[in-house]
Amino acid sequence: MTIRVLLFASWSEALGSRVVEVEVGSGATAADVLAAVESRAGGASLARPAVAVNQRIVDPATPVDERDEIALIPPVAGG
Amino acid sequence: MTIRVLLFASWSEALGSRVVEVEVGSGATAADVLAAVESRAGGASLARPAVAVNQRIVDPATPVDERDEIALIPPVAGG
Amino acid sequence: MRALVARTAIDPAALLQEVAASGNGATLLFTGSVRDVNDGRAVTGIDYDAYESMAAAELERIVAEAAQRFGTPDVVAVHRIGYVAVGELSVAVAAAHPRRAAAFDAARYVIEELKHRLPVWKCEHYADGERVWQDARVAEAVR
Amino acid sequence: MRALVARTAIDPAALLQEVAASGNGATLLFTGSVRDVNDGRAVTGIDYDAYESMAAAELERIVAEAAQRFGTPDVVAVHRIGYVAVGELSVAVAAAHPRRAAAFDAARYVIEELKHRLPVWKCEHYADGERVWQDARVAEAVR
Repeated sequence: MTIRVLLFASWSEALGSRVVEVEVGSGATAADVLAAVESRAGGASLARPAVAVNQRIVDPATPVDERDEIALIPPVAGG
Repeated sequence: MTIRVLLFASWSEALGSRVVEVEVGSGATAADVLAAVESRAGGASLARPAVAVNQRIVDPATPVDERDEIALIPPVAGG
Repeated sequence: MRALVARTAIDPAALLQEVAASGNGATLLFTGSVRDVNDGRAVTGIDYDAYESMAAAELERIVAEAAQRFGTPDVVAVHRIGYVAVGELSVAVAAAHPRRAAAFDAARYVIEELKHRLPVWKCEHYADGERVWQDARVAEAVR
Repeated sequence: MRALVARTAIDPAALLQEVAASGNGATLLFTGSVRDVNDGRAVTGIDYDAYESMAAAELERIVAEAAQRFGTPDVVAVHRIGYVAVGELSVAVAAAHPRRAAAFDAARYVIEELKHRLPVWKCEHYADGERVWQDARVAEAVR
């Protein structure tokens, strides 16, 4: 299935886009989606992000669906 | 000697003045000054004040002089 | 660094400007105002009496201590005296620092110290027309 | 109670007004601004990226938690995103309460939580023309 992934900060810059689409098998997890996006980033020096599904950070083992809103969340620093 | 004593808050109100003069013997202490002012206050319900000499709170045993600036400092509550 | 005991209204925006500096990432403003109710009684205002010269000197000492202890010159405090109506500011403290923890701590230090050290006294005025010196209430309480 | 993630300048006076209530004796305002130097480098501004919809929802949760935990509805927080020049405000929190300890604690809670939980990221712009995403610097640091 095709998963749209929202990107921010250094991840967005490294991939030159605010959103990428990756192909993963059915039953894929948040970790699988992250691995698929990482393979696109080449050797860029990027902090390992968490994955948010529908605006909540999830465990990497959480299954994902094409209808989910999925985003990579690098280490945050507001303020 | 004659000591001028500055009064504030309920003490000022009870004695009807911002300042009183009391007579004390030479060698009198802060405690003696306080006792002299208290005798003027009658039975008014007043919190026991500290005594400031030249704008610093002093020990009751501190000797006072007519040239000192002496004040009764009731329990404070700024803010 | 500035400390003031004044009879005029407090302008918090002016205090914020006063502590601004391009190296300060964090700014704290505390304001205290007269509440409409205290211990269950409807309050209309508070008359603040003060030993003005000593209060001004003590507030300066407190501000200087905060500046020294928390490492910033950008600390100001103003205490109003005289009659202050409900909702009006009686006290304001501003502190700025490169880091937020120190800005919080500096402002907190100033307000806690001034509550305990400033020779300032409150006479609460109530909606029913009565007024009570708060220093005398302490006397009642400890009897 | 209000939380906002916005691209427009922050007005601290408006926040103070928003938390004012006649029962609140204590009001706290925290503002964070872009410092001119960070880790020894001259900074000209910070570009804040955000996952806007999630950041807005998370900031609302944080404000609601503070209101509940410290017992006051009078808590507001605004985080600016986009480019913020040196000296401009990036974040502001106001909290008011009958008592000062709770006002301090509520404001502190909101700022600490948002620093750790808001999906917001900084790209520092330096005087020498370089710019660095701070989330990537974390990556360098943990290698």
